[in-house]
Amino acid sequence: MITPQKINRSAIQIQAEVLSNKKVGPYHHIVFAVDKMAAACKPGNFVAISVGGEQSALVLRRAFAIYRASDKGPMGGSIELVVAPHGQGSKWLCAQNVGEFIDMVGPLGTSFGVPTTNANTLLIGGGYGSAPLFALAEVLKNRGCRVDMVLGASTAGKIYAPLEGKRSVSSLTLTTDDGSTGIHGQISEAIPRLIRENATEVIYSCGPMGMLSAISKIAMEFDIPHQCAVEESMACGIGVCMTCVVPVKNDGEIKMVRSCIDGPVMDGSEIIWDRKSVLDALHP
Amino acid sequence: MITPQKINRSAIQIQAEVLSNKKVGPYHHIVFAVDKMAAACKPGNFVAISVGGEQSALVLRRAFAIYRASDKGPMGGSIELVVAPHGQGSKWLCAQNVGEFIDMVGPLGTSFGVPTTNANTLLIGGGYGSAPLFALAEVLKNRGCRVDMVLGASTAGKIYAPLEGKRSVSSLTLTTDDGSTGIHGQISEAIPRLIRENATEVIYSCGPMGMLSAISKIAMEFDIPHQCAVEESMACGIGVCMTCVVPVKNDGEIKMVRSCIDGPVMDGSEIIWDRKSVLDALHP
Amino acid sequence: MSSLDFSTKIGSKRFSNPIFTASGCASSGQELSQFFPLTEIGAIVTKSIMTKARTGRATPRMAETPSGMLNSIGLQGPGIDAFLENDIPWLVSNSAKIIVSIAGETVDEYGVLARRLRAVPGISAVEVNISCPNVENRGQVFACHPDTAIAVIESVRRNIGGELPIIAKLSPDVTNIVEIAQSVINAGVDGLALINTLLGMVIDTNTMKPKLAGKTGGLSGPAIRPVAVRAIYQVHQAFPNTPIVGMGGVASGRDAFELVLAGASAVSIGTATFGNPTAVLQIRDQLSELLLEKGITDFRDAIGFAHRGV
Amino acid sequence: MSSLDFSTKIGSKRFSNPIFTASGCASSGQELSQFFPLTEIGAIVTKSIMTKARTGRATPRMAETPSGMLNSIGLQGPGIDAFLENDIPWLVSNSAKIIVSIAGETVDEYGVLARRLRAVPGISAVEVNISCPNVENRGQVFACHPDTAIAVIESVRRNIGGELPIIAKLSPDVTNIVEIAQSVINAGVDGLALINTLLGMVIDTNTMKPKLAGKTGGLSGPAIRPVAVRAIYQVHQAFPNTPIVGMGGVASGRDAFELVLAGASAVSIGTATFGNPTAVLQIRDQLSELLLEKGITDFRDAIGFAHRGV
Ligand SMILES: Cc1cc2nc3c(=O)[nH]c(=O)nc-3n(C[C@H](O)[C@H](O)[C@H](O)COP(=O)(O)OP(=O)(O)OC[C@H]3O[C@@H](n4cnc5c(N)ncnc54)[C@H](O)[C@@H]3O)c2cc1C
Ligand SMILES: Cc1cc2nc3c(=O)[nH]c(=O)nc-3n(C[C@H](O)[C@H](O)[C@H](O)COP(=O)(O)OP(=O)(O)OC[C@H]3O[C@@H](n4cnc5c(N)ncnc54)[C@H](O)[C@@H]3O)c2cc1C
Ligand SMILES: Cc1cc2nc3c(=O)[nH]c(=O)nc-3n(C[C@H](O)[C@H](O)[C@H](O)COP(=O)(O)O)c2cc1C
Ligand SMILES: Cc1cc2nc3c(=O)[nH]c(=O)nc-3n(C[C@H](O)[C@H](O)[C@H](O)COP(=O)(O)O)c2cc1C
Ligand code: FES
Ligand code: FES
Repeated sequence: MITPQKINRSAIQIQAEVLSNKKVGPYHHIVFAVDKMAAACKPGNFVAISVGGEQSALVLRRAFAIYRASDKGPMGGSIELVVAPHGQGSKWLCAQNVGEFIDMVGPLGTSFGVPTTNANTLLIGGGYGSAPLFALAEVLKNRGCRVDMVLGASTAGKIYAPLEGKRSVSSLTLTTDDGSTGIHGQISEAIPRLIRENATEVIYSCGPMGMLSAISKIAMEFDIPHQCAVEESMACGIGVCMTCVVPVKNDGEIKMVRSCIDGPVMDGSEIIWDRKSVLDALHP
Repeated sequence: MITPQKINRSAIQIQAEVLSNKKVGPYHHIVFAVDKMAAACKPGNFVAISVGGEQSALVLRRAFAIYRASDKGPMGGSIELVVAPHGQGSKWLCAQNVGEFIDMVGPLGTSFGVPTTNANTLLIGGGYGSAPLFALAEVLKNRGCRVDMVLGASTAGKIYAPLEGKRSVSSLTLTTDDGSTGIHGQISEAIPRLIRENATEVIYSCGPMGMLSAISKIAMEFDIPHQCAVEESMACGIGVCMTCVVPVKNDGEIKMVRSCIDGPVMDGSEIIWDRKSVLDALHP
Repeated sequence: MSSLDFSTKIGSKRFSNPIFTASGCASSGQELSQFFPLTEIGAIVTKSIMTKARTGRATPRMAETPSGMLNSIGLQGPGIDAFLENDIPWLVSNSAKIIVSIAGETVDEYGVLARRLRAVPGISAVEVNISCPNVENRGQVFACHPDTAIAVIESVRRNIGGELPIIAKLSPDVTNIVEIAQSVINAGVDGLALINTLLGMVIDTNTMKPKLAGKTGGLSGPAIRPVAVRAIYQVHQAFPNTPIVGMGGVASGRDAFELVLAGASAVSIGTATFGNPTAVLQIRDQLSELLLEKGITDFRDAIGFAHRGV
Repeated sequence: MSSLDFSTKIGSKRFSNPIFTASGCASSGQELSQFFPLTEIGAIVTKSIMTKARTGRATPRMAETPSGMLNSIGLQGPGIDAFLENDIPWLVSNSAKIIVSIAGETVDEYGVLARRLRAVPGISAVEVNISCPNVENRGQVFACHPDTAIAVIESVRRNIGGELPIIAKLSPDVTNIVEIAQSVINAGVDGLALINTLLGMVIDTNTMKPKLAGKTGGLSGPAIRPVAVRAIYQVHQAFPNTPIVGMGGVASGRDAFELVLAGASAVSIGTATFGNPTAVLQIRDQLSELLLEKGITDFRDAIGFAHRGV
């Protein structure tokens, strides 16, 4: 449990200047000047961004996982995001030019827990879900951990795996649903073999909920800790609205915890992945 | 009356590129590439523009009087507007950069009627209301009319009177409420003298409703025709919503006519300017 | 690409496609015909007509609101005589499908209007507007109470004769819209129009007074779409066999599809036309594309789909 | 610049400024205190609390809509025991002004909650939420009918004792909100909170099913502001002496001013906080600036100003 005083204790609200905005495959890699905010960002944290401009009919912020943060650079502290132009908000963000100022709140949420010993780790990312894993890989590598990474997507072009990101990784496996690159099939099919081969001791994952659920099952079978970054629709991002909840086990009952405060990084074994059992419990 | 078939018969909907956008005093002078639309534009017509972009919470178009239209030029047909950054919509428009495309419908509404003989005309504009008068002055001049112009505003900086606009004018009088330039006082105070001095036979006006009302009274006293371009809040601009109505005399009764179709240029002597009498008649 | 049967039915009448104009948002069609032939749309629903010519409210009559607008036109119009003399013949000569919207100040006036329409050729349905919020007192909003709603519909039914479908247009500003729907269905309507505008107000913070001359006005536009979807869903759930003309904030084919999935057999476009004169056509085309993308080749299969299966 | 008396009163209680949080949009204050000290705002209105801990609805619990959002949280919360044990002491230790919102499934539960609050020090008022649309059946929306609304308020009044002001929070989803206001005023409330969310629905056109797990949800945000202004105006017109806590789509000082001019003695900020964690402070500052611009030096002179004069 996170104690009340600790809620988002380093979150601030800033006007962040767009320093760079580049299309990388189907994604946009966007760099923001965030000054002091950068120093507080940990792998797994996210930022919440106002979208649509002044006349906007979009009243809610959008959450984006922090891809990288560097607290010093030629422009001061900066953070980088990987954004998929999906609906109205993300398309607007991807269309912002260098020099525009963006209203940003962060860093928010929990970050990935890092093992105290030099464990063998497996990092699993789906689509833009790979974003927060590269910064994590670096931290793990510096701690002396072995870092294996597996990235999957529906098709080759949708795997986000920049060259510089691969530096911290001992092995990188790719999977695609259509077989256009790497292993043909769902990411979860490749995992058991990787766990065995690399003697994985901790799993970290980020991606669509279906993928996280499948990984959780495997982690359970292998009895390995699994930290996953979930993605639920968030209205506020700061813990006040209760829309972003994820069902977790609580003495045989269901407890809904806020993924923006008690997440996005959560213990995969605590989450109740089976939607039907949740619905049955809530509406008997 | 305008017969049904003639309603906005030359109006089209286009994506107009911003060719230039310059701040001129408190206004923005904006030029749009409008191709064939330009040829149909007459002095007094207006265009209706979508504002706020794709995520916009602003659902209604904004009307702008056409300042100038030229049907041939290096970029094909173009029109020019003079926009006061006032509220959300106009501020958005003033912030658009060269190269952006703007959704525009036009030309809309009635245009200024031009005398068949070479009459002495007085053109009266308040604030950005001077915009449509310069194109009118040119037409009148070409017809052999004498064109006197009087422009007023609260203060010197708010008078829109570009150099090239003055070419077609025999005399130009300025008035300001604060006396910062020209005659000190309201525009209407200066008019009787000008009518007498220039033997004015027709008055054209465009500006705030209060000013038009005052001019109408003077025109009535001098028994001179007065064509004024009114400005009522418009939801559709094309005659389907009935929000933009202006009360006119109709056999001793009140008739509400649409200023977007039967206006904006209307016969000043037909309009019922006294708001109280309208309210009394409508809500007895 | 497979082809789509885009036709729909309200009562006994067939319409070539389900996208209509909304009453009061397309006048009597002439102004829009400058932008496209009226035969392109399913039907034109005319501005609610009253027995006599009517001046309407003083200005200001409108205020923009976030993703919407308020209006208080107050049913300005030429009256039924001039309407039948000028507007209907023009629409007929332009081969438009016509739904005539009527509004009265009393139950009897609705009857009078219905009687005037019974012998008029070229009309496909009558929409009975019992839900205009822009009247002098709320008591005139007949759709606010089952008994007054029934009285109006019975008066129309008695007078209209024949098989002209009657559509009752309801207000969302009620505690229980299903109850009102129930009452007018019992009184014999062939369809429902959902929803009219919500009663709203804007105060001008400069003058510190209500912005509209009529103080309150009707709220329309995308802002109210979730209320429209909810109302249509509730009523279709209760009365799946009563066709609904849905409306309220539709500005795209996606939006129209949302209302159809909730239970609308046709969708009227109001405020969107103010922002875009060709909105009805664009929405029609986007909707047909969406249907085909979903593998739906008969429009009627989509009506109320959100109620079915898991 | 002259100074402003920004204080306001609800019943017997004074608040240093009229900008409050809205129930359910600020939890119990701890999360917002990361961004500013809670003493900066007039009061924190806590998320409606029930007798027992409550899991709330399944997800998805929200959908963005044009200039608004739908939510169906289903009153998730820790229950009154844990609330009194953890949240109230924390708020008191942070010197926050507290208005506790309560919600029950039955009339008796409201009474039980009121009794639990009567002896708790540090509370400034009780807001009785009888208008949450996110309940299993509409019958539970006590604010939909005068008799159920009265029953709840009487139960609270009987149990709360003392002089803790009672504020009844009403729903705009009724045919006649003035009638409901009348009934709870007769039952002895000290103030009204207007408005709760409107019942709405969004259908996901990809899945072709309702987007929210609970199907319907409550519509909030700027989209509904004209409905809030209208409701506040109507009720203040009828009962000028009953203080109103206004809310519904306020996102700027201008918006807050609009509700005050309509008749609100205080303004709660809900959805705007989701878009901007410091919205309440910005709105407070913008409002005080606007008041001074207008030459208003006593906030209370602005309340209901749109009703006065010409
Ligand atoms: C913790 C977290 C981290 C995220 N990280 C990234 C990232 O690194 N890169 C990235 O491209 N996107 C990320 N997202 C998704 C992002 O927040 C937006 O939801 C997504 O860009 C779609 O928003 P939109 O405005 O384009 O689409 P719309 O369809 O306009 O969105 C409508 C509403 O639905 C919500 N929504 C839609 N899709 C999703 C989704 N998949 N998950 C959650 N809410 C959704 C939106 O937030 C919004 O409130 C993340 C979401 C969360 C919760
Ligand atoms: C026929 C006509 C010609 C016009 N010509 C010009 C012009 O040449 N240059 C120019 O700067 N403006 C002109 N206007 C005013 C312009 O249409 C906008 O109303 C103005 O720019 C304010 O809009 P906004 O979005 O900035 O303000 P907002 O306050 O956001 O507007 C809100 C709503 O109120 C309406 N509104 C606000 N002020 C006015 C006003 N003075 N008159 C009518 N409606 C108003 C808006 O159209 C909009 O619907 C003209 C208006 C009309 C009707
Ligand atoms: C300016 C205006 C005038 C309207 N006039 C009428 C009318 O005369 N009769 C009627 O039944 N509805 C009238 N309506 C309501 C619309 O037909 C429609 O029900 C409502 O606007 C919701 O749809 P929308 O959001 O697409 O506009 C009017 C709406 C507007 C905006
Ligand atoms: C996510 C969410 C949760 C809410 N929970 C409650 C609640 O528990 N009790 C209550 O009385 N109102 C609740 N409301 C309603 C708000 O307090 C407020 O009345 C409404 O949202 C309108 O204000 P707004 O537009 O500023 O959000 C909730 C609103 C939202 C958006
Ligand atoms: S997004 Fe609001 S509580 Fe998590
Ligand atoms: S603006 Fe719609 S009729 Fe004139």
